[in-house]
Amino acid sequence: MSSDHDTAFIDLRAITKRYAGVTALDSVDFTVQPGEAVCLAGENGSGKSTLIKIISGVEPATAGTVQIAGQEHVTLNPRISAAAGVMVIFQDFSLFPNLSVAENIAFTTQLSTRQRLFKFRAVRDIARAALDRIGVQIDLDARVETLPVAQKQLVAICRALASKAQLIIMDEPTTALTEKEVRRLQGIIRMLKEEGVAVIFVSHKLAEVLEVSEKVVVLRNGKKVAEGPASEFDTQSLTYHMTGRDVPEVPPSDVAAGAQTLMQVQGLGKAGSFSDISFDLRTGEVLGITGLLGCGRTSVAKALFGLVTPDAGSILVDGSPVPLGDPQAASLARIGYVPEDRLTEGLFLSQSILRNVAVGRLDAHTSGGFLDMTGLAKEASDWLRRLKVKAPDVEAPVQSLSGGNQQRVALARWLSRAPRVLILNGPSVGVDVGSKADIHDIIRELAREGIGVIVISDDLPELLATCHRVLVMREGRIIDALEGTALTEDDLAHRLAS
Amino acid sequence: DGHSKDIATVVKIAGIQWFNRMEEGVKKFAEETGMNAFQVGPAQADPQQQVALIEDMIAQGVDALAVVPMSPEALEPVLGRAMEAGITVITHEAAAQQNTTYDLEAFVNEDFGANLMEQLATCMGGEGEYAVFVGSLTSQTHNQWVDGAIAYQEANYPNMTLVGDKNETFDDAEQAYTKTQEVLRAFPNIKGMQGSASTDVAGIGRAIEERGMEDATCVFGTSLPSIAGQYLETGAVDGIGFWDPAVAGEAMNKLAVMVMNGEEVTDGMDLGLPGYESVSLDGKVIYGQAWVNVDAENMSEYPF
Amino acid sequence: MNTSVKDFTASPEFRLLIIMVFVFGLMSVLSPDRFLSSQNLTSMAFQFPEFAILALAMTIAMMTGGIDLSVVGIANLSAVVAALILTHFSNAEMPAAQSAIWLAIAITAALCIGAIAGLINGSLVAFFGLPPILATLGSGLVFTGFAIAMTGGSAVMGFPDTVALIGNATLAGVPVPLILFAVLAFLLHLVLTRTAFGLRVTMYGANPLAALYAAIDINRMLLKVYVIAGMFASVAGLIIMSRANSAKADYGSSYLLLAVLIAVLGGVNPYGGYGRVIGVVLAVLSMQFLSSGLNMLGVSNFARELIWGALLILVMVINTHAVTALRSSLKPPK
Amino acid sequence: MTDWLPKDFWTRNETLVAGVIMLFCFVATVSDPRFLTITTVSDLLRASIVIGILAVGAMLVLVSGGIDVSFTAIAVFAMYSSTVLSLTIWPEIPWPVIFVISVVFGAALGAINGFFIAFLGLPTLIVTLGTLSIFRGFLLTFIGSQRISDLPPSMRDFSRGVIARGTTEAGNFYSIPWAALALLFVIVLTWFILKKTMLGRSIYAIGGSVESARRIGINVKWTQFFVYVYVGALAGLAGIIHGSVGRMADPFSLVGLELSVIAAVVLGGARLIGGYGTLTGTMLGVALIVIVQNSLIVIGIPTTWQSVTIGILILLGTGVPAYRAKRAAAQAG
Ligand SMILES: Nc1ncnc2c1ncn2[C@@H]1O[C@H](COP(=O)(O)OP(=O)(O)OP(=O)(O)O)[C@@H](O)[C@H]1O
Ligand SMILES: Nc1ncnc2c1ncn2[C@@H]1O[C@H](COP(=O)(O)OP(=O)(O)OP(=O)(O)O)[C@@H](O)[C@H]1O
Ligand SMILES: O[C@@H]1[C@H](O)[C@H](O)CO[C@@H]1O
Ligand SMILES: [Mg+2]
Ligand SMILES: [Mg+2]
Repeated sequence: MSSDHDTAFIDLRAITKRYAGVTALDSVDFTVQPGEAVCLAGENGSGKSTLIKIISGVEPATAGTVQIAGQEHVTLNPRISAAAGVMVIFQDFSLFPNLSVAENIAFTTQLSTRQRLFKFRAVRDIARAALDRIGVQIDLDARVETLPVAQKQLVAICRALASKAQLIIMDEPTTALTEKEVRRLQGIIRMLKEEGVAVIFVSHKLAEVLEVSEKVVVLRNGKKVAEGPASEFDTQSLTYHMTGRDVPEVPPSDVAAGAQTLMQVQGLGKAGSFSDISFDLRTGEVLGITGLLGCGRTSVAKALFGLVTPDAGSILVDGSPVPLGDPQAASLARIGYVPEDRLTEGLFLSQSILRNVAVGRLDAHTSGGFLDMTGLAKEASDWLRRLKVKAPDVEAPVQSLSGGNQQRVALARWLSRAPRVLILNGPSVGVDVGSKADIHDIIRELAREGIGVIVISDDLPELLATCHRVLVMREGRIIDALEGTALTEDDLAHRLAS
Repeated sequence: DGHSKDIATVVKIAGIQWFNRMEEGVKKFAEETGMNAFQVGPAQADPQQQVALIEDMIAQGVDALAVVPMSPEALEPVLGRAMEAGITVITHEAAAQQNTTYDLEAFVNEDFGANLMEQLATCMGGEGEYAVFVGSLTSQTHNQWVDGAIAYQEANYPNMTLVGDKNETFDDAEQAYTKTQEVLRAFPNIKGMQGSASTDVAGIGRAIEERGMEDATCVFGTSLPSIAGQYLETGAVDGIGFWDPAVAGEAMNKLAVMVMNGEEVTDGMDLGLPGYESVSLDGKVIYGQAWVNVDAENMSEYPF
Repeated sequence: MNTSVKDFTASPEFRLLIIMVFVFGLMSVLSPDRFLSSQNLTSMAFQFPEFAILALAMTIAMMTGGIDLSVVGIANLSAVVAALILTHFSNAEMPAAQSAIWLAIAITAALCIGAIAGLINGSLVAFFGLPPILATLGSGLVFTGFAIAMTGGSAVMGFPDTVALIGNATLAGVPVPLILFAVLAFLLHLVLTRTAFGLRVTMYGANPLAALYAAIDINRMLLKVYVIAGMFASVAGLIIMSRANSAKADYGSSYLLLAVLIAVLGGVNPYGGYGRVIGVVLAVLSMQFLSSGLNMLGVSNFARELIWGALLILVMVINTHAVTALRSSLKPPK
Repeated sequence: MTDWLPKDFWTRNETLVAGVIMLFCFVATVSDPRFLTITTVSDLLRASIVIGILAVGAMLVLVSGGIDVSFTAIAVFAMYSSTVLSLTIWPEIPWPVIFVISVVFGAALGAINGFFIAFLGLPTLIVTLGTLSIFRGFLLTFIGSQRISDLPPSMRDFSRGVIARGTTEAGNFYSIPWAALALLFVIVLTWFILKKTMLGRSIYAIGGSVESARRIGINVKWTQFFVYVYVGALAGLAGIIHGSVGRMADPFSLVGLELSVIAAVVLGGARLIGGYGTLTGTMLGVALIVIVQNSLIVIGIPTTWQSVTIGILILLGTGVPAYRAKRAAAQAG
């Protein structure tokens, strides 16, 4: 134990962080050795990001001491922390969309050397060196906004490398990545470790976490509840520590034999994005769509809901065609869509929980031009209750809820419209393990009620836990349809990667 | 102070020398009589802002208003409301005003316009193109001057031609400057310009100086030495005419008190102020009789 | 139990109410005989509706996270069109009934101009994707420009006497402009709080992307928003026209920023998603009491401008600090 | 073949605006050959100086992700109060001293904006809307509301001072005032700050993403503060030039111009969301507005259509890229 502290690059002791009313961290000890990969696990709101903010100097601790590279820091700010070699890759990468790749990579370095003048040549050299180090090629002059997600992440990593990081912290780096990119990332992490760079890795995806980490630290409600070598943990024990209970997943029961065809998608295509997409969906069926980043699955989902206008093909619900490229028409045909990004696409964060649900049912509760406010509120509350949304006050802004509860609110909005087809894009992205299982329960329950559900996800266990059938996409086409016994994790992974 | 009255002088626009000079007259009146006489004006020469100001004065409960309307017609409703509220209204430069107790004019306006034209024509040698400027197409005196001038030119100087419409400047030297540039672009052979608002010749003069056309052009108009002096010096402006706004301001206030005291205004009476020693009365309109013409030679005699 | 009362006392509107009462009280104490005189009270009631209605127009645009910088342009264009109709087709000698018909036609034309202008703004924002601030800045110049082109930049005047009634008459002792304002404010309040459209406007303002994903017909909603703003602006234009007994392309130019200022002071979030008509009304009244009171005290108009600006920033400081306090008492967004 | 052109050359606002300017000049020259003379150029240059300096400031604020509507009030405040100060304490004051005073006043007022925005974190539009009223109200209430035309003589000297003046053989008169050098100076200085200093790059970075900037340790508050102080100083300079050249300290002038200046900047490609904006674009935007304001009459459009024309240009200039972006977004799905 004491030797841990002697050699540690990061040494936090008895860190407590209180926000008005919330104790985000409660006397947490935390060490990271040079070259060590530490996995920080925990449910939503358990304090992971807060811990990172304290290490990186974004927020001060309420109590406790912070030592970086053997030096105690009473006051810390991002600049000091960076100078000491701590680099954070935030979930959103925190890049500058309007600046070039070179500038994005070299900016931090330039800042830390306290340059007053901006040396164009030096900046390019630094950036090129960083890119070379992980062996990727990206146009140095390209504006970052024009890059695809995976490349943005590489730029963020290069930025950390360029500023001679001793510790790279990645806050949920994989939520936007698919299996293949995750593997590449794991490769980079291994390389960094070899070079003596430590890594802290925050993730909800348990399997990938265990694969690269030496040490696992589990937080729950701001307290450290478990710590040990990664080899001593498996998915199940991690889940247990994170939630304080075991969360078993049951696979879905079969689709009823007499189930009718609900939705027919025929030859749907859009130049540059997807083509020749055809499938049927039966009542009570859960259909998965998976594929690598940029394979077109989100575009297809959006097309089904009218957010993207296809150039070819047709969509029929109950045999009648749905006008393409028109979300109102889609929703009239009782297609619902719960988008991937809750915070920007799914919810009205500053608005009340109630309104977030009610907004789907305004017309139904309008008479004589005016809204029946009580009817609207009653219906929305009913749905919140049915989906077990834990909210002290339905008039509170939805941003006050945890991730899992937020996702339920988004679901409630569509369920209150009694959809026939419900499209769920990444239904459990950024949701903690406990809520995730609940959401999977809800999906199975919906199917039993006869709704046709489409789940878009690259979380293979999730697909297995919810889907009757899974379509695999690559380069805008459906390349496989797996069903029944063919539907195993290994098989899916194989099809995806091949 | 039972007999002290609140008298608001509401002018077209605040802060230009013309009305600053008028304010001196108002203040002098206040000092000499002990009345609460003061002057206000909007930031821009804009009938609507003037309406709002008069509304403020009604709300304050003033006893009398002395108004120099930007556009008399626009003020009719609000002046009507003022009179209904028992406020005495005196106007200036608005002979056609309906809702007024008396209107005061410094002189017969058409004659003043002709006088400016006579000087302009002489300077231009009786020939060439000229343009005219007014503060607003709805400012009554400005139109009377310009119309008077044009009529005089047509009758006496057939070789002169008016080019373009009346240029509106809203008593703003900057706008006069812009309008002059337009005139210079559209009519490169222009030789003469006549301004009406006191700020007109300042804007014209600046444009003329920038183009180095001081000697090639003749510029006359209503203004004050304090406004036009620097351009009279260089010859960018050749001559101005005016009546003393301070005296006009004082005269309006004096009239207002007379009316409130129930004194009668009669034809030929002496208001006791220079230029208004023997006014003539035509209906509700009172005329004085004096203007001065000023050029680079004699401008120092009028230190305002 | 009393959450709604508590909510109200914590709301920006409550602070405004306090400010308004305070200003009213202060002015009544400082100049009791004048400020509370009936002359002043009616005068105030005549004065504020024109810009207050523009502030209402601004409010609805701001609720969507937009802004309408063209309201004054629309007001003037509408007024100029109405004025041209009136001066061309009716005259003082005309029988009253006939001139009333022309007045009705002129008013209708003005409202149509407002609606069309709003439709143009809405289309620029909805279909062409222009940021509202630029769309309405540009269109405002165009509307003003048309008014200039139609009039040569001069004031149009020479109306039948009936025109003066809109802005200068009273109905049962209440000034007509005040009645118009009250009606429009109440309508807007109903629309924003009690209709599906109003709720959508708020939700869209809170998060436009989420509104798209919630299958809200955004384009139609935006068109309606700007049409309403445009028509409100026309009403304001007609009142201005009547009170100035003339119409001109650049009347009320000082009202534009004033309208924005009042809306923001009234608690409307300029980034959208929050705003209540009651707040705007309180802001208008505070402004008017303040400005009349200062007028009574003989303070120059320019000082009022100073005080308005200071008030705006003060309220913002208070509101944002309230917001941070509120935020830390809740679980924050990720 | 066109490798030396930036990749997005043909889709940039700068290109569009330059194209419109050339088209305008072409049409104008065809309708009136006198248009393309040094007289016109010197007229236009003169008309661009004050707007140009103000526009550089407005651009900088847009780049930093804010918006400033108070700079006209700052300009007129700095100009008027420095003039009044000079007239009361030292009427024989040399003009460079008045200029410095005005710039310092401007910077001080800018610092007030900066304080509320950078340190109290208030929204820029609201703050500057408020300070627009405050600065102007304070000026008119406490400093003066009279238009002063008997300026300190040195200001008159400045306005009469020319770098070049003369008549070409063809008989075209031209004069290039000293003030043109001020615009040049502002452009060069701003170019240096934006392109060659970390401070300048930080302004772009903040405009691109404040949160990211904060996270990598850019001193966001001081950078923002600097922006408003600098813009205030530019406004002070523009104001005093406006006063000198216009031969009048008019406390009512300039205010009301702010939105047109911002429009010119946006025409030149700066974006309201921050992070984008170039000096070239800004100058082109200013040139376009100034040309339209001054030369519409030459191509046979009456000046009463000026507003309509500028309005349409703004709608096109901002609408075309906006529409293109919207289409691109729809394409990408
Ligand atoms: N700025 C803040 N103000 C108040 N409370 C906060 C703040 N930031 C975090 N919290 C609270 O602190 C607790 C820990 O939050 P934190 O963001 O560290 O969780 P997390 O483990 O990163 O969750 P997630 O997996 O959702 O990212 C939560 O209850 C959160 O609501
Ligand atoms: N074949 C392709 N060629 C070029 N661009 C493509 C192709 N397929 C998809 N894209 C582009 O890649 C981006 C991502 O596409 P899309 O959202 O459909 O992928 P996705 O795999 O569903 O994404 P996610 O992993 O976020 O769910 C889009 O901008 C899309 O236009
Ligand atoms: O317009 C005003 C006066 O009314 C007068 O006509 C002289 O010029 C001023 O500017
Ligand atoms: Mg987190
Ligand atoms: Mg001359």
